[in-house]
Amino acid sequence: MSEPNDATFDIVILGGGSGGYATALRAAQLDLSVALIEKGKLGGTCLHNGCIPTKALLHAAEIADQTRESEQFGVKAELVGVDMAGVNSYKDGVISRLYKGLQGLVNGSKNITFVAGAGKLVAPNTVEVDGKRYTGRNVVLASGSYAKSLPGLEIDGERVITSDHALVLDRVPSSAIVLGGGVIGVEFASVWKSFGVDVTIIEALPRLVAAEDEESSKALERAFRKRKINFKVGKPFEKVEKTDNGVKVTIAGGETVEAELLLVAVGRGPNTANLGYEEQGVTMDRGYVLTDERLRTNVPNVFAVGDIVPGLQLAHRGFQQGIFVAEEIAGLNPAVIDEAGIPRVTYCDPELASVGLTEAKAKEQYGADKVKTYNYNLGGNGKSQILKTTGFVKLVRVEDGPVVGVHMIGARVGELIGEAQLIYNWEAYPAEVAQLVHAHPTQNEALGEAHLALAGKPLHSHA
Amino acid sequence: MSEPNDATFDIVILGGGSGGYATALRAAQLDLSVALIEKGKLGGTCLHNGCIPTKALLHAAEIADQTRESEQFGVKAELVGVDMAGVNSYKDGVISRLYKGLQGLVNGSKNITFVAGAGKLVAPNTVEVDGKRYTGRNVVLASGSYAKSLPGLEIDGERVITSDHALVLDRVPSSAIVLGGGVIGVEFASVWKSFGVDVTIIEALPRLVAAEDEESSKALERAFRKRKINFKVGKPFEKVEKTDNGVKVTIAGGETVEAELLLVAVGRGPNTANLGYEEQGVTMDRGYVLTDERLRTNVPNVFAVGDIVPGLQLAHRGFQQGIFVAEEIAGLNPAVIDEAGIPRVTYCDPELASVGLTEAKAKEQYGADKVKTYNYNLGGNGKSQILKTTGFVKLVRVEDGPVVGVHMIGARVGELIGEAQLIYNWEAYPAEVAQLVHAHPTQNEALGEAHLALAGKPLHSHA
Amino acid sequence: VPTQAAAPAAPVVAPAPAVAAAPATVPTQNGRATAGGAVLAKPPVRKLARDLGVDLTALTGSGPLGSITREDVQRAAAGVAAEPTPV
Ligand SMILES: Cc1cc2nc3c(=O)[nH]c(=O)nc-3n(C[C@H](O)[C@H](O)[C@H](O)COP(=O)(O)OP(=O)(O)OC[C@H]3O[C@@H](n4cnc5c(N)ncnc54)[C@H](O)[C@@H]3O)c2cc1C
Ligand SMILES: Cc1cc2nc3c(=O)[nH]c(=O)nc-3n(C[C@H](O)[C@H](O)[C@H](O)COP(=O)(O)OP(=O)(O)OC[C@H]3O[C@@H](n4cnc5c(N)ncnc54)[C@H](O)[C@@H]3O)c2cc1C
Repeated sequence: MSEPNDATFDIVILGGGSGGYATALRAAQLDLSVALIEKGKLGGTCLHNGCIPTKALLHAAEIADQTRESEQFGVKAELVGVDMAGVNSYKDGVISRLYKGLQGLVNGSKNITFVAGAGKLVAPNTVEVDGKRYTGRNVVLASGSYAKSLPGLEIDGERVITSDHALVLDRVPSSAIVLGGGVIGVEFASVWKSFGVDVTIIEALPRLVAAEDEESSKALERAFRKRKINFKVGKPFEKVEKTDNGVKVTIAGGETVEAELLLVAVGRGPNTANLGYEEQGVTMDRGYVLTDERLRTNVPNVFAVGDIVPGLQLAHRGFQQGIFVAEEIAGLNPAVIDEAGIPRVTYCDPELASVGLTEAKAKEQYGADKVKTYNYNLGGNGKSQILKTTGFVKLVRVEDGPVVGVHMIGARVGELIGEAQLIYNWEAYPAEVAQLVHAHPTQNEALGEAHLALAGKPLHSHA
Repeated sequence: MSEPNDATFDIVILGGGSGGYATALRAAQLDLSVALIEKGKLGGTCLHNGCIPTKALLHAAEIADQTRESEQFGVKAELVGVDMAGVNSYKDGVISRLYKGLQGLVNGSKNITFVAGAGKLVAPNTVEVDGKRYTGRNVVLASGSYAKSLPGLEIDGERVITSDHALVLDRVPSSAIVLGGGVIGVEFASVWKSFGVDVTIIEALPRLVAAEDEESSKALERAFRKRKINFKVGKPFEKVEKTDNGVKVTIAGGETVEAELLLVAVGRGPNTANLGYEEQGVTMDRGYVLTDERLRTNVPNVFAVGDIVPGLQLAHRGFQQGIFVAEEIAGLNPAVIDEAGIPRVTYCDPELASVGLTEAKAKEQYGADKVKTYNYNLGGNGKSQILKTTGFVKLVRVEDGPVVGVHMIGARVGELIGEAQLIYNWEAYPAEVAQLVHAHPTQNEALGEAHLALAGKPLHSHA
Repeated sequence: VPTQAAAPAAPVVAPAPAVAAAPATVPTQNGRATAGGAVLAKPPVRKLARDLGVDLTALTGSGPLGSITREDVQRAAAGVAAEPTPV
């Protein structure tokens, strides 16, 4: 079967996104030979159509807002307008610099063979690309995800679009409907509002960012209301019709909303169709690849990482899983990843950040009477006052036990999640954090204050 | 001796700044009775003339810069100018809100008696205020610090000023000389430059922020050069003369610099003269109050906290010491504070943040061959690219041992110090942090990447 | 206003010698002996123990104030791993 131009590797990786390239880089460090197969661009969704471009837009949005509100800080400035060509070239510049860096890392490794082209699993240990077969002692499936739609909701890329289209829009629409109040939906709603768009979010679940702690959702809704971002929660979508100037969306109950365009942000589905996974006997569930906690599929030596594995769809989860799988294959026996310990940040304004369990989940797990919470209001935090932001740091702990959840909302709180991540994953007790008085005046002081309070010794707050 | 209107407390605290009020609040929680004596405003230097107002100015400066550079991000805006009346009212608004909150905490405690007036130690256990004596089973000295000058350098409050005057300036000067390249000096230089002032820093030591790791100083100097903030290091001040429009400063070697005003930022001296400390037998050194590591002076039951105790002059050190002393007096036997574990942030643009030992200090302590460092360049960090900032995260570790120093520079890195503080104080190993892949795309990811690299498994960088 | 004479008698008063004799045997609130009965180990060490499947409460610490060190955990883990592990 082996043809002259076929090749064998320690690992063959199908997909060069966050999960795939992290696997490749770590494996190469461990001196394993790798074939990394990518049909689009190395870096995948996150770098080209996800994390990076959205955060560039959000930063441009922050700048627009700060300019608009600069007088509150004594700075006289006039916002002339948002120039989408300029925004896009800024965004593309960021992507291309990071893309170059990533290409350098992959191409600079003698252990990685980068294969450009669409691959298909043709045997449990073999991926074929353009007629050439790449055989691995191990195979890692990392083909990522795509923007889903709903039945009867057709994406035309013009008036009914997904994040892929929204990221390359060459104009600022006058109005937009965002279908879906999850992470991607609220981020786009936030950007557009800052750019001057009249935005309405439609969400079927009873609250925005429903995966977050309920208090975070409430606070985000309050903040969005203040920003005049419209939203309708608990309202399933019924249909969309084209109008002369855009779209008309009908929601449960018959209410309609009109706008220039409709962004469909109802989640991402696994990109696994027609890739040979089922044919080779990989157990799947609704398109997702099932694995055990060591990321092994049911087929020996076939692993899966990233968005195709049920769970959080986050780039750094892909990184962590990729590193894990490389180390597993190398025999390093890495520790199993605690999914709840993966930090979650939503970069809208205000930002949301969390790690560990929500209050509800903690009560379910430990019993309602065993769970204590503390909510430190950013009103008492000097730096937050300086930024003129509101919000909180909420801690969830087990009585006489460690902190099992941290939930934050407010401008820039995403950067505080690193500390919270250590606290959760290292099972720190409030008193252990409280002992270390935080730098004044920072926002991370709020995290310190919350722990002081929960440890029974509040400094700038009441117990 | 006890007159009818004299009173006795568990603790009498002289000074209501960061150190004093933290002592009071914690003691009150522990059900100790407290007299808190303050001649000026509760909150002291930090709230009224230090941390808070400077950071408000720095935020206004950030807004001015972002507006000026908004086109790089696709946002068309015009910076009309900085309106100092507006800046000052913003700054005063922040102070007054926090002041109110703090007053509420102090006045809301039944265990704290707030005494307005200037106190003097008239017996080892007694402070007198306006003829009334407050006796404590314990006394805590917390009288803080003042802006120092140099011999022959007279502060007139007009052209030769200290930070106290600079914080209430009602105009943007056209040019300024900042004498001193320490924390306070570089923060003002940074603000003024952003406000359009032509600034020159004069520093006698061979580098700016000389207490920081040498690489941080070098990076700050590079950034300041790019911002066209002039500075002369290794140049002791010789004299200042008034000119028609301002001042002329002569530095070692005879070189002169002229500007509209001179800010003297050569450090802060302990505010301990004529307060009765020496008379009551407290051992002093050049005005500082000496204590052991449990913050006890040589006089039984007399403690000292904050800027009058030799060491870092930082508000949160005052908080931590105040909490310590209250707990010590209450018999809780708190753990001794590791001074190196107190985080340090300099809020100029770019920000500096550090905790633990510098590379030089670590080599001194552990031997040059036992110390390993890693410098992760923010060029590889997506969020930093989005912010268009440069800088690094530098780690210092003991070979096969924990991280003993973290040094960072770049926009907004001050907020990353909370995580670094846990890492240093909890003696974490690089691999233990590396295991927890950080949220993408954040700046705190850079801290994660640096630990990945130091643990021998770099992700977005070379080893 | 002032004091309840019965206020918790401000304890400790042995005029501390300038260089306080470090109370080497008294556990402090150093994140080692934490309130709430946490085991005597710094947080990262606790995480290491969890990753390696070591029960901290079963160990005797060899570190300062009887705290459990990484070495203690690794030694215990090695003992565990000596048993045949299914691969
Ligand atoms: C708008 C948006 C914003 C986001 N923001 C964030 C954020 O801020 N933070 C965060 O953590 N996550 C964010 N995400 C999620 C993040 O992008 C994903 O979790 C991450 O990209 C998943 O990595 P992956 O490797 O599983 O898949 P992908 O990144 O999708 O990579 C899969 C790769 O496989 C390739 N591929 C697929 N099929 C084949 C084939 N047959 N042959 C060869 N190659 C193939 C694809 O071309 C692609 O490059 C965002 C996503 C979106 C859409
Ligand atoms: C411009 C500037 C910027 C700064 N920025 C920061 C920063 O960003 N972060 C940081 O951590 N630190 C910063 N600091 C340092 C910080 O302000 C000090 O470390 C902190 O205030 C020290 O607290 P303290 O309680 O020792 O003294 P102080 O805050 O000075 O308080 C002492 C108090 O005692 C009172 N007092 C003095 N004598 C008497 C008396 N006889 N009777 C009654 N009351 C008396 C004073 O009125 C004062 O209120 C800054 C300082 C300055 C000057």
